Amino acid sequence: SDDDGDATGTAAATTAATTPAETPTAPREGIVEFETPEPGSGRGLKLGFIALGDSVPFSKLVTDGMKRAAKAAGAELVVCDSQLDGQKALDCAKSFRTQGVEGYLNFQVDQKLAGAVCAAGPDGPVIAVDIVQEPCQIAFSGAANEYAGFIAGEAMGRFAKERWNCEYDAYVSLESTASPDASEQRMGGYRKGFQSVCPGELKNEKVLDADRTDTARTKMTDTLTTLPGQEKIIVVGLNDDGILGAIAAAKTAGREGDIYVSGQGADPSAWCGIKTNPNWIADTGYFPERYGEIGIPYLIKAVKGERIPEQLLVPHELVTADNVDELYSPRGC
Amino acid sequence: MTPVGTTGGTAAATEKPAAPGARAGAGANLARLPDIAPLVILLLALGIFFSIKSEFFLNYDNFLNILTAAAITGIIAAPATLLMVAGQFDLSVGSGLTFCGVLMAYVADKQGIFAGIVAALAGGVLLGLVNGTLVTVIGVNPLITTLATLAAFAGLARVIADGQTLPVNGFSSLGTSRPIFDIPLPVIIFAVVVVGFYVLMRYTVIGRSMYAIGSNPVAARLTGLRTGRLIFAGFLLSGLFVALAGLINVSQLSAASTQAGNGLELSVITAVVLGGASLAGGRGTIVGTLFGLLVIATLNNGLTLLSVNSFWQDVARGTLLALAVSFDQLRLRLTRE
Amino acid sequence: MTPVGTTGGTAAATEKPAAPGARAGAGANLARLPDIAPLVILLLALGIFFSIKSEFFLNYDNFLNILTAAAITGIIAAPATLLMVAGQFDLSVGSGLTFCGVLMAYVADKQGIFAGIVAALAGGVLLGLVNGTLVTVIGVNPLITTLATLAAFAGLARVIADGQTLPVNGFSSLGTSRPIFDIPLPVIIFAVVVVGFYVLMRYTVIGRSMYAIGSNPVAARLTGLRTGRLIFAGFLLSGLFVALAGLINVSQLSAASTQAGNGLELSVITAVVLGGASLAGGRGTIVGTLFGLLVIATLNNGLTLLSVNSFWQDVARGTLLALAVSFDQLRLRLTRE
Amino acid sequence: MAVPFLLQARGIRKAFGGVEVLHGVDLDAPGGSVLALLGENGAGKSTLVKIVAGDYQPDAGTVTVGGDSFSALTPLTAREHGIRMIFQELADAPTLTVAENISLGRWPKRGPFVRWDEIRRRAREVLDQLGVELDVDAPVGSLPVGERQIVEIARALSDRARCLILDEPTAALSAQETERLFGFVRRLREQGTALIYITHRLDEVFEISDRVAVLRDGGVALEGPTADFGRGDLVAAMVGRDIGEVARPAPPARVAPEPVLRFDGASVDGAFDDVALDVRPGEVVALYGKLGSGTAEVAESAFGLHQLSGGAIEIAGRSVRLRDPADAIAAGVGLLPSDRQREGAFLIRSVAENLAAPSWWSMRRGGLFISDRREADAYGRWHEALRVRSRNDPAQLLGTLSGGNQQKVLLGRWLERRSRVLLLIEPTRGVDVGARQEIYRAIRELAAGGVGVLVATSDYEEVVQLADRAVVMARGRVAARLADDEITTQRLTEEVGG
Ligand SMILES: Nc1ncnc2c1ncn2[C@@H]1O[C@H](COP(=O)(O)OP(=O)(O)OP(=O)(O)O)[C@@H](O)[C@H]1O
Ligand SMILES: Nc1ncnc2c1ncn2[C@@H]1O[C@H](COP(=O)(O)OP(=O)(O)OP(=O)(O)O)[C@@H](O)[C@H]1O
Ligand SMILES: [Mg+2]
Ligand SMILES: [Mg+2]
Repeated sequence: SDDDGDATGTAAATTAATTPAETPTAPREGIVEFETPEPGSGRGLKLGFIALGDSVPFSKLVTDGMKRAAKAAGAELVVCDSQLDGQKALDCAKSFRTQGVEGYLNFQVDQKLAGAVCAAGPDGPVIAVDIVQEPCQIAFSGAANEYAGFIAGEAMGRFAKERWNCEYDAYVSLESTASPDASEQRMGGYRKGFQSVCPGELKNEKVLDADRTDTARTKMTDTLTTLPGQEKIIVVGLNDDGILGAIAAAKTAGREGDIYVSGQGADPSAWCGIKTNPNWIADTGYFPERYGEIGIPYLIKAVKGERIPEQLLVPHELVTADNVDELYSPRGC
Repeated sequence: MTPVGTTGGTAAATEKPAAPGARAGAGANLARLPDIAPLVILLLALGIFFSIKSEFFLNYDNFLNILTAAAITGIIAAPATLLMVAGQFDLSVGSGLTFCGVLMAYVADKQGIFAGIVAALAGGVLLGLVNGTLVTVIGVNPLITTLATLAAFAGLARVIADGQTLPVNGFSSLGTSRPIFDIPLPVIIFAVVVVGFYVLMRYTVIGRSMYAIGSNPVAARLTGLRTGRLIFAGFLLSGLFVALAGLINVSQLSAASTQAGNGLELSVITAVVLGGASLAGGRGTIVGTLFGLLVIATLNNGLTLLSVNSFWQDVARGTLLALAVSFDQLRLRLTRE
Repeated sequence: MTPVGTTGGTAAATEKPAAPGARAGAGANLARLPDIAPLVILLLALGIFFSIKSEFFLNYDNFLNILTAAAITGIIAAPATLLMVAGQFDLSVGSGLTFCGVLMAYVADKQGIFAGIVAALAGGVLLGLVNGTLVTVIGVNPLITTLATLAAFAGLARVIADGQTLPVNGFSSLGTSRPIFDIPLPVIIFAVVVVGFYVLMRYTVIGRSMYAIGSNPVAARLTGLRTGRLIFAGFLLSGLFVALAGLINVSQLSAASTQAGNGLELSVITAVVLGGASLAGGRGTIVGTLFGLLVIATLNNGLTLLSVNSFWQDVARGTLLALAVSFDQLRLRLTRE
Repeated sequence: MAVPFLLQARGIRKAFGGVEVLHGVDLDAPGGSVLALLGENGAGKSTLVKIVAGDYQPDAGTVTVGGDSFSALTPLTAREHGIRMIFQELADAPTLTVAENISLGRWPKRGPFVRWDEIRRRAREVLDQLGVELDVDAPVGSLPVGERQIVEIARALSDRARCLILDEPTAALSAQETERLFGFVRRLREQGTALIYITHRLDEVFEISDRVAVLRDGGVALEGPTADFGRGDLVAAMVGRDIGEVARPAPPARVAPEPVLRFDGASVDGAFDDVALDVRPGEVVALYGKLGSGTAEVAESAFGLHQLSGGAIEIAGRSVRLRDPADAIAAGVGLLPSDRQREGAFLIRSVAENLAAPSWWSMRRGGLFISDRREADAYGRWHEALRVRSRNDPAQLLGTLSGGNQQKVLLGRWLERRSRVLLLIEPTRGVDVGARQEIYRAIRELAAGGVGVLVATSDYEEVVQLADRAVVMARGRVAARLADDEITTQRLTEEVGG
């Protein structure tokens, strides 16, 4: 029971996939620290990066971070945008082979297409970014989806408990059919985290296919109509874009105070909301701009023949009004 | 003599400008009402169906939801109808909306909201100028022209925003205020635009001229209409209203996303063509487009209210669209015989 | 007496079939070569530019990469050219590709690869039947028809796959084998399709009939051509080749994704129109479409080799498209005077 | 052929939008003879023959072709039964070549392949027989209307028709081309083909037909051997009254001395050279010449459609540079183009809009507004004056009017615009005898009101009946200037050259 029309997939957005062995109870396993690559460590190496689709803000931040890190390391980085299209990712992999790329990071949209992309790409180590790239990945880097969802869900649960003693009216989950795996892990993490504080069935749960701002706005507008008079609506989303849309819908309906939101990513577009909107309870920081500080140094190591860990997960942080200024620099709020 | 083939009814013929005896155009007063009749019936049928199925459908708020959802597409669909009547297209509306929104956010961040608004409008004018120049001065096919600007302006928008969603604060009233009867401002703007274009197309020289150009561009030139200028103006209008829609979108979301206009061109064309405009030019009305928009918005709204799975929503939308138009065709066929 | 308006050159006229003095059609043997000349020049210019800029461009492997990237779009663009020549469109190709791929994967999982292939082809035929029936039997506008099937079949594909990407094992040779000279099979298939459609459109009664229908459907009907049937056949062909492309896509990726065909319709139309086909029908050649495809694929490939940021790629693509066609128009204008 | 071919229509009825056009018409066209089908504009001639050719389905009645009876033919069954038709309006495929158009729909083939060599050979053959030189590989759309019409004729002649219908085939042909066409018609008649020939030119009727049928008020008003009737009989049957003999107009009452339009050694490359010519307010000047002699281009260049390569054009005493028609119209010039449907008509728009189009900018009120009412008034004025046969509904689509009536509406648009200079190219092509007189009368009245009229025509009768002065052109140059009594059929034919 979910909905939507344009599963255009553009915002497989702050996407991600299976982070095996990630359980809320042992959340920090496999998590590594960001590190600025050692200057010169990549000199003479030709590395590749298949970008998810730079039209997605999250992906663009990752791409830029990768470029920065490669430059700092002195490595040549060939970037190829797969534009959220498996077929294009395949073309990227072929082109890497033609260009003699020695190892690459792969942020290709669909983990089930990984086999073909792996086969077409050059020999050499592959590190998956946010989306599993079996069978050729030697390591997975990026989001710990379930964990990321869990910490925000838990924060939302604490809020609901303190404010209403868990007597909320509805639980709206903005998900994505375009990237089902990431969606399931992240939103599943939310549920578990929330239920770890407010146990039992979720009340009046609504699942919307709304991974883009505009779809989320339309869907949320209609959904609010089906929740007349309710003032304690929890809205959680697999990315901040959806949350922005939900807020816009509530604002247009004059019900801004009725929804309490939490998203994933802590994108720049969300900073002001987190800081100033009292109904924006918590977000999870993904630090896409710093992905390169994990991916590039480890890829360099791998190309040079060193062994690297199989899990290179991002140190997510819970972002709230209290710490948003420390973590980021919101302007003009 | 009457161009041959009136009774033909092979579809091939229906798109040709010369195909005569095809359904009456907007000019024929009496013929107009029946033209949108099937859309009205469809809309009523949808209304009844959804009212029975969902307690939330028949409700002032929900009615406003439907109109709000249609507003942005609608504001762009109005000049698009005018262009299609003149035998032109504008596929660049989606990326134009994105571009103008981003421009607004970018400039507003540095120079303030007002400068941002001016920048967005200038961006729309720029888009219109580029399209208009390519089509009327250079003579490039409008489809190619606007496919090219579709790509170029989407790219430019992303370059400006560096691919990010840009927040815009303190500019929410255009998109979210409800000045009278609790009606959101975008809906009021939409209504004004529809009325404006109704008058423009129906009662002004410009509107008439557009129909004439679309129905026979050579003849239009030979009756002294400045076809180039008028089409140019059509593209300018389109750009301007794209900018307006972009501003509303930014205001509603308090942010400018580089994805904002994705796929909008298809929604616009769907509404316009569903409303009875012909790709070959010379036919189409703003009222038809309005009903096209309403049918689509009602369908989306109702299916969401019923919590229909989004996959089935696509199937339902496609099937209904096909059925509605088929029904219309069959009706025409019957009444003609 | 010369038709008036010949010298006019207001763009408005250029798209109308009846516009006198418009450029010579594909049918004119001599006029044909110059028609694609600007595309050929553009392709050469791109080739030279990229060869200088990237050491990897001028290279057999890279050449094959370009052709492989063009293959799937190309296999669909061939029947699309035929349809456009007959004055028709098929916008449902993208979701058709997705649908056929998913059908293949779904059936193959239960009944084996062979059954899967049959299912995909049947899916393509079904799509063609639905489009063909709506357009030729019911008489619905082809744009609306295929917009409707675009939505419906995308939805159906997602329903069947339950929104998931379905893996397909043991079916990679169609997409990845390289039978001779290391040329990937899809490229060979693409070449065969191009040659086949070249012959079909140039030398067969069916091909010439399509030109006649697109050029003037009324005249075509009056000379006794079975316009309905021929257009129906065109849609069927389109469906069939969509299925073939879908199979290749599945084979290349060893999986069927519900996003596989997104936006394909625009790529196809861009290539066909860039290749010189007219939306009004009656003009267009498969050779033109081939060069349209190659220009786009080369541009994408070269820009990626140069690691140009994808936003600037969009800008470059749009600008180049506009420049190329403008240049062509200006050239025509000059040679005419 | 044991039984001679016979095409027979019985009790044909046809209505459009509730108005019955044919009330049960009977028609016989036996093999080996030419039947001339006459009638006023809108009498239903084209409708009747389109039913025979399978383009329209009749509401009642049967068509019997060589023994097989049909309640409705399709284009395909009609074709299979040997019926060929040359339509009043061009029905060609403009983007295809001349050769392909001539074989359109029945290209010679080997298996599924068309035989290009054979297509070209066939085309050259028919064109040779017709005595015209055309590039068989040129796209038809690039040819002038007259040549396109010839291609249409070539198509109908290129395979053995048992019944050939010609709907005003000579409207766009020169005298010479018409002669050749008649040669063909006679040859086909000898070969046993049944021919139906529709025309508004009565001399053609007497020259070519064996039998004649006149349609009026939805029925056959007169039918019989051509030899039994005189010109007056036919006219009377068509219009219901005698319209008298063709006469020269009275000399204009009042001609201003200053020309309103003046060509001063004007040239357009490839069209005409060094043309000098005056049109004064109050007079009608004919520009007479064969098709291709440059007469149309001269008129068109005064409408901004061709840029002069030499000389000058003056309007009302001022030298003007006309970049496009809008300039010309603003200067007070109106033009009735030669190819009505392609260059003049908005077929899918209403008759009122068609009539008002050039006047919209001066009809507007309060800025840009315009009302249906004012358009309808304008239509009302000229509908009457020009005797347009239609439903008298301003909202009727132009495309549903008969060809001749469309022409009247398009002429009316310049009358409404009150142009000071009217350029009329073949103004009565396809117009019936009665209406032709109406149009001439209207033109004379306009002139009398102070308008300068230039008529470019290839119809010498038109010159005789209409013009105060005539300029004869041949091969792009002025060959002679005639005034008043010098304008006779004989002089015109002489001056224009063999
Ligand atoms: N056919 C047309 N198409 C587009 N714009 C036009 C057209 N005719 C006029 N205009 C514009 O309208 C304005 C005024 O037109 P126009 O010169 O016809 O006015 P006018 O002098 O009042 O007309 P008239 O002399 O016919 O009464 C001009 O600026 C011109 O650009
Ligand atoms: N498709 C149509 N729809 C409506 N009315 C039509 C249509 N075709 C013809 N008519 C009407 O039928 C009548 C007869 O038209 P038709 O074309 O047969 O006349 P015609 O005798 O050929 O005239 P002309 O000499 O001008 O060619 C006209 O009044 C015309 O308006
Ligand atoms: Mg007629
Ligand atoms: Mg004026």
